[in-house]
Amino acid sequence: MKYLDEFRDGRASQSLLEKIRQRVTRPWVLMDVCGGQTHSLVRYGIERELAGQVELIHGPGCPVCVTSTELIDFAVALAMQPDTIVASFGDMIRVPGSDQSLMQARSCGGRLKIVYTPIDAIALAQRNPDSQIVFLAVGFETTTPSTALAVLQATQLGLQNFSIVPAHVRVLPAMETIMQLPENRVEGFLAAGHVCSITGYDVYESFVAKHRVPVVVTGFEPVDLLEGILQAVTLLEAGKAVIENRYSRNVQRHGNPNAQALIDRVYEIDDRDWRGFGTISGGGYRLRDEYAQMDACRKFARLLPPSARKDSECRGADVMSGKIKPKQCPAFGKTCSPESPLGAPMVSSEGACAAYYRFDPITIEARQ
Amino acid sequence: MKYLDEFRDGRASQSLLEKIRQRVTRPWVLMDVCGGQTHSLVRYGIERELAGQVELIHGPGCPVCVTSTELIDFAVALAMQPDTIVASFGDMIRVPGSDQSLMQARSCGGRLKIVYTPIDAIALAQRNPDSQIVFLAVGFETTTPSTALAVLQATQLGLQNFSIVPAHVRVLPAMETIMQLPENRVEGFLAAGHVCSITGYDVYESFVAKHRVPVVVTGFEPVDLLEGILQAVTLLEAGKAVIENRYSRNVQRHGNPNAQALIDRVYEIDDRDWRGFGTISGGGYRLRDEYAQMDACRKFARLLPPSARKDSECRGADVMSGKIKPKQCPAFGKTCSPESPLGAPMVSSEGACAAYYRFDPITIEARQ
Amino acid sequence: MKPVARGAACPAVPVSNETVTLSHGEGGRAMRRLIRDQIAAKLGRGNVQLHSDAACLGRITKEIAITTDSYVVSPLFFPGGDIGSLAVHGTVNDLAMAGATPCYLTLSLILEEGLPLATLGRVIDSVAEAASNCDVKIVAGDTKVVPKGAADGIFINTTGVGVHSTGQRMTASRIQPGDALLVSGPIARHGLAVLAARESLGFDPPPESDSAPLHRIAAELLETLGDDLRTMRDATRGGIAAVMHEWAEESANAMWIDESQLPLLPESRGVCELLGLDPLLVANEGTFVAAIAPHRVDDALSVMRSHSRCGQPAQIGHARARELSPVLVSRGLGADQPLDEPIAAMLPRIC
Amino acid sequence: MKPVARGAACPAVPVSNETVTLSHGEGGRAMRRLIRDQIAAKLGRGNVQLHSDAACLGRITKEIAITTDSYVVSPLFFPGGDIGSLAVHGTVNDLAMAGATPCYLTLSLILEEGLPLATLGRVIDSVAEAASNCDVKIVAGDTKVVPKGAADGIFINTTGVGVHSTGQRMTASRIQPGDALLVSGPIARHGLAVLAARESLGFDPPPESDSAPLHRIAAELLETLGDDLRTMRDATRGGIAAVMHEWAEESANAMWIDESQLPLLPESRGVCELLGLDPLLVANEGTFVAAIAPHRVDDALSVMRSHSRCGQPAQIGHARARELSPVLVSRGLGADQPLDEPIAAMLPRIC
Amino acid sequence: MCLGIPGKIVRWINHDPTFAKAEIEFAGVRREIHMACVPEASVGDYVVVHAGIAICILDEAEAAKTLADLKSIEELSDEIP
Amino acid sequence: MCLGIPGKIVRWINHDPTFAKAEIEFAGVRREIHMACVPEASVGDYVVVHAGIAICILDEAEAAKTLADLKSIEELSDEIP
Ligand code: SF4
Ligand code: SF4
Ligand SMILES: [Mg+2]
Ligand SMILES: [Mg+2]
Ligand SMILES: [Mg+2]
Ligand SMILES: [Mg+2]
Ligand SMILES: [Mg+2]
Ligand SMILES: [Mg+2]
Ligand SMILES: [Mg+2]
Ligand SMILES: [Mg+2]
Ligand SMILES: [Mg+2]
Ligand SMILES: [Mg+2]
Repeated sequence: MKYLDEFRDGRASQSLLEKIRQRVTRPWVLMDVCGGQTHSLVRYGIERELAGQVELIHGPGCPVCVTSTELIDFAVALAMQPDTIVASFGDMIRVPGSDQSLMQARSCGGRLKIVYTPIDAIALAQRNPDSQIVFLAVGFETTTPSTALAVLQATQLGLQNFSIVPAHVRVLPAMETIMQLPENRVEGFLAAGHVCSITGYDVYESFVAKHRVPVVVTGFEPVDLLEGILQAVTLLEAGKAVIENRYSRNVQRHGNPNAQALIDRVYEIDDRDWRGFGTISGGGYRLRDEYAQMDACRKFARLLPPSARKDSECRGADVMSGKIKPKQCPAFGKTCSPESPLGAPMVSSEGACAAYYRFDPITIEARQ
Repeated sequence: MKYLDEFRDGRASQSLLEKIRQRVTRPWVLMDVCGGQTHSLVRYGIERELAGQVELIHGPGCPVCVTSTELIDFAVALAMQPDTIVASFGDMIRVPGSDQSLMQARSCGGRLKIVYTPIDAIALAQRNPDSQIVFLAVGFETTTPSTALAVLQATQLGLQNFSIVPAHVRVLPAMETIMQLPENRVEGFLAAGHVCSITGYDVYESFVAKHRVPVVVTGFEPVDLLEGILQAVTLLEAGKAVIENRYSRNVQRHGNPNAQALIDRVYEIDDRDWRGFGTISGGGYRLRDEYAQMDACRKFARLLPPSARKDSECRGADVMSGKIKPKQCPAFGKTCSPESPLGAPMVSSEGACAAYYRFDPITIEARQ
Repeated sequence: MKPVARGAACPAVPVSNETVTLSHGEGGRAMRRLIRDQIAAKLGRGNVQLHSDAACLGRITKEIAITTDSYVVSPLFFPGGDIGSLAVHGTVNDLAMAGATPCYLTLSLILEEGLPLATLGRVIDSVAEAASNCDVKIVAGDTKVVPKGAADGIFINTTGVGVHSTGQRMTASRIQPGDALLVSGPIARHGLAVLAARESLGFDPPPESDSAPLHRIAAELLETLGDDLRTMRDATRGGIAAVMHEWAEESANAMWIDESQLPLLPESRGVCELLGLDPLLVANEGTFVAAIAPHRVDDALSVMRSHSRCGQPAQIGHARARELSPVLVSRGLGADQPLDEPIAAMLPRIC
Repeated sequence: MKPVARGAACPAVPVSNETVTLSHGEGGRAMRRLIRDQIAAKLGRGNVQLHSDAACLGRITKEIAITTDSYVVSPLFFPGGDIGSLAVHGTVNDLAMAGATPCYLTLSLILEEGLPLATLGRVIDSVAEAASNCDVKIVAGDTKVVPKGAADGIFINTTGVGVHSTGQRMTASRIQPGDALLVSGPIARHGLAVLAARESLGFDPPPESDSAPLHRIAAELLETLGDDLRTMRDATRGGIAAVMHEWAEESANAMWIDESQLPLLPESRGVCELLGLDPLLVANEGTFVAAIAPHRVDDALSVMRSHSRCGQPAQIGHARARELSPVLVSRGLGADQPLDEPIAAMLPRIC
Repeated sequence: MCLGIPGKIVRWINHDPTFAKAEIEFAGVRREIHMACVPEASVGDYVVVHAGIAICILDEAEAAKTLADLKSIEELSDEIP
Repeated sequence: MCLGIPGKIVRWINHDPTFAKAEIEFAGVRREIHMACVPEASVGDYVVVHAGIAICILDEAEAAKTLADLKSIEELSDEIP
């Protein structure tokens, strides 16, 4: 496929790997912020190839992983309501809440429909006029325009039986949180390419200025990732804390103004509880008051759980803030596996724990 | 089983048959009013045994058969409502409405629960607090106390999700209607034994006086039926138009006062549309206003069909009023069979058409 | 996921470890483990051949009989049996009734998402026990998982392979006028047990199924009676009435039944009367009808009596030359009455 | 009942004559007619033996293979096939992959109340056509009806009986390091076709299933390669990945796959990328993997190519001595990566 | 519509006017039956049960009388063949 | 959370601001994609699709530049073995 295959080319990747190795004079610590990047880094073995030269820490890059237990519990409660159908991306359905995941709720009779796009949930609402359709709107800025569009379409269509659980999160405040951890070791960031397609990268300017770390906008294919890493270590070796765009085919400095306008029309920035991190100031979006009737949290407020218990054994927060690697979690591969996850990072195909469980050879061999 | 087997005894039946044959000097026309009696008369071959001496006409004796198409359609509409479960005796579920029977509604996703007693529908309502349970309350006076009891229990339990479709019918006004048909040939009645267990038989006094026909209270087993027929022909031969009770083990002159009080507390007499007959004055019961909240016809009034179409080919009314025998209906055994009934009398196991279809040898042989 | 469920949402299905999930049907690790731990381990080594596409039965020198049945009973457990033992007995009995010795079964499961693994375990234990009682080996299997609401707990298909020890073919076409019709024990037990359990009809004692294997009694009858045993049939769905209609059609004779001779337990009688059911139409799962030469009635009844399972075997009628009705019942009054085939679902009724 | 439905309640299921009802499963007249008119008539005379408990296959002199599978696909019809042809191909293929010649099938149906008879008819027609294409006879059947909501339209079980023409046993334990791993055609087609049809994913052209019988190609491969054909497996649930894991376990070797060699139609590629699916994990129904002696790769590929169904056969890897990971994938960059077994249900995802 | 089956009262469960229940035996099996219409019935009595409630107490003396009458009819018919 | 796949615009279906859609080709298959965020895109353009909507137009000139740079790195690395 054009614009995919070229960026998976093995020979180009090898050259970039060599170039990175040549350039590095001491081990550097980089954080990737998007789970899609984590996935590729592990899947293609890039992390192992650079061991000793670039340590890759996987940030809170998976919106599935950071969605709060309360919201999962809320979605589960909605699914169990008669005449309510929860629509969700496939990614979310195995994420554990306090007691159940959406998939388990379905196995108890709850109603759940997996959709490819939030817009499909609109069609679902039209086909089921007697049911309430609630879309679980998770995702970074990349996904936010699609759910904003769904809200706008539902409004224009006058749908009374459609609403969303607004659970979108924003990347930059999370990076800010990471930098403020006392034990933070991150020296440079690979900024999430598709988030930047929406937001642009000028938004990182004050961040870079404040924390004096380089930020490189990076894509998702192995060649893209290696380009990003190469650029980051080049900047680090040169002692430069600037923003660079190494995903220029899909990212403009100011991002996509249409997408931004769409978000802005439907959502406003709000504080948000990140699973494992606690409340992050400006860490997410809420629906504007004029779309209150589309807000499942208001429409079905009585089902909102008072407060969810914390994950007891799961060290997902430590994993996502780079304090530990998944394999350092005592539960990893023992009581926690993709078949029976204790925490969200083991569920999502982007979650750092799941990525290690699937693609890390040592891990795979250990459980044979 | 005590009090059943004795009344199925072959030898006693043979003696009674002989006695009837001896007593008859010319053919007499008797009507049985309860479908249970029709069933036994055909099942045990009594009708054939008496051919030429006593002609047995099967009256509108099956409440299943006379329940109006509108009420079936209403029950179907209720079953198709989300969160509504229609509870019904097994007998009702295959009776055709305008478009569908309850069984067909279920096969389209409607919810239907078959119960042995109306009281079981109370338990169903308690187990399903989020669903509306609607009991389809059909039956003669025999069955009316059981549904009255259900209404009282639901009231005392404070159930908000229980109601009934009041569809009970009364036997005497139907007998009155039969007698007023210009083509009426009935010379004597076998009164329905279990109806009389409730109502007593003094209620027939003015009927007998007015129409000058004998009425014999009759049971359901072959011996009971033959006793009733013997008594009826004895009275006819003697030219006496009186009431006799040949089901004395289960019927008292004044009936069961507790059961009558139960009916009276919950229901009042009302006109009712009998399928195939039109409206019969005083032909049924309605719920008293104080139980209005238990009346599905008021609670779900919006679902009541405006008016149902008439059965086009079915000559059920003629069958039930004794004008024709089932086999004289052009549809009988051709386009109408228990597997694919055109009218209610072919569905119920008590319906006259079904009884002939199942037990009449000529009929069975014709379709091999 | 927490190992212990809290909250009230779904106490029956607390954690994914304890229920069947769609993942168990996806062909991966979860499925391999389910089959290994929950199925193969219980069925015993040497039974199911797990990882190949087909099992090899080697060479079989005798004539081969094959039969298949799916079991969809609800509830899964009922007094006197469960879907697991039923799936073994039903298929074993179909082979036995054809005069074959049951040898091998295949076992194919359709599981509904959310089924407790403990329930699956009980069912498989029951399959294993019944198969071992019947001396049949389970040689191949399959497991599918369907989404919640797309099945009813568990459906089981068993396909049975047996061998004919003698060349005798037991078809209903061999029935001749005058042949005696025998039933091996009290009728209507299975159908009533399942109906009462499913609809919670509250009978005490609850009616109990007659589910049982029939291969031993069938083999002994065949050996004792030889050609005088015309045919046998387990009277499952549709009960005795359905078998009589099939035999009438296949033999072109009439089947005549004396209602007063039908063996019926008192509790079955009570339930049938109360619910308005005709026991001739109610299913059996360990009770069969045999058509035999009339002079062998005593021999046949004594074989039936010697198998403890079969209390109250009885002659219930005989075959006749066909006039008009294919099946006739004497109800002790006047002429015989024709008996119609079962038509609709068996339901409690008040009419 | 009116012969024509009016009103809007349920346009799909207007009258009982046109849908399956519970009565069709009660063992009586409705059931006999359904089986006679809708099933036996379509399958052709001499196939299903309707009224006996078990069918007689006579004597079979060769070694016998048996396999069973239940088919629960939703939707029932999908581009490239339907549940009927699938139920024949799947079981025929399991026999073929074991090196056996498919001869007989049993056919057991579980029907959901309300199923249009026309749908049943289409499915049975498809079974009949596929069976005739595969030269297999359907010898025994069973039909159950379950209440609305207790099944998903139709479930089918087929159990297949075949014979081994040669004594050769094709087990994965015969795979040796160095053996070539071949795939018979483009992968992932069936799983994508069903997913796209079920979820109405709106692809144009809609992905098409590869459902097809494999007995002829399997027989020719076996004949051509003899002992050099180590084993074959149709890569159904869990796709190529599941087969590789099973073979690794059974042979105690490692399976190595070169991702760049996987044959994949462009449309499958597009769908997999868009939905985030790994084609190695997606089901096939007419595509298989073969392990063969390395010097016979060209012979094997030329047999595969000669069967028109198999566009794009390819060597996708080879067996290796096992070190740590049972299955390895080369993704063209640095060291080989381990390939995990399929875990969860295949779902469209955005992460 | 009047399937009514005689059964024998084994024990009273409760006498609440609306919720009255007793255990009734039918051949070899028992079931709880609603008794609101026959509050005066005693253990050992037969009642006729329809749709789960007892609709009347069976009058055993009347039954015996009917059966005796029957006997005489039978004897009569035996005499006149 | 950012599976974004490049596809080529085959034709516009409608240009309504909220309901804009185009047919996009991904390898051998096409799908309708929501276009509200890229109303200015033209047939033949590549867009990146995420969760059923196009999130940006792919800048083919930039892609070519990146690939050219890559080529030079590769050549460089070929020289220094
Ligand atoms: S391995 Fe499991 S328990 Fe440990 S951090 Fe990851 S998801 Fe949480
Ligand atoms: S045979 Fe059928 S159509 Fe004719 S009167 Fe009876 S129920 Fe109606
Ligand atoms: Mg719900
Ligand atoms: Mg309903
Ligand atoms: Mg069978
Ligand atoms: Mg069977
Ligand atoms: Mg059988
Ligand atoms: Mg299988
Ligand atoms: Mg198989
Ligand atoms: Mg298979
Ligand atoms: Mg296979
Ligand atoms: Mg069968």
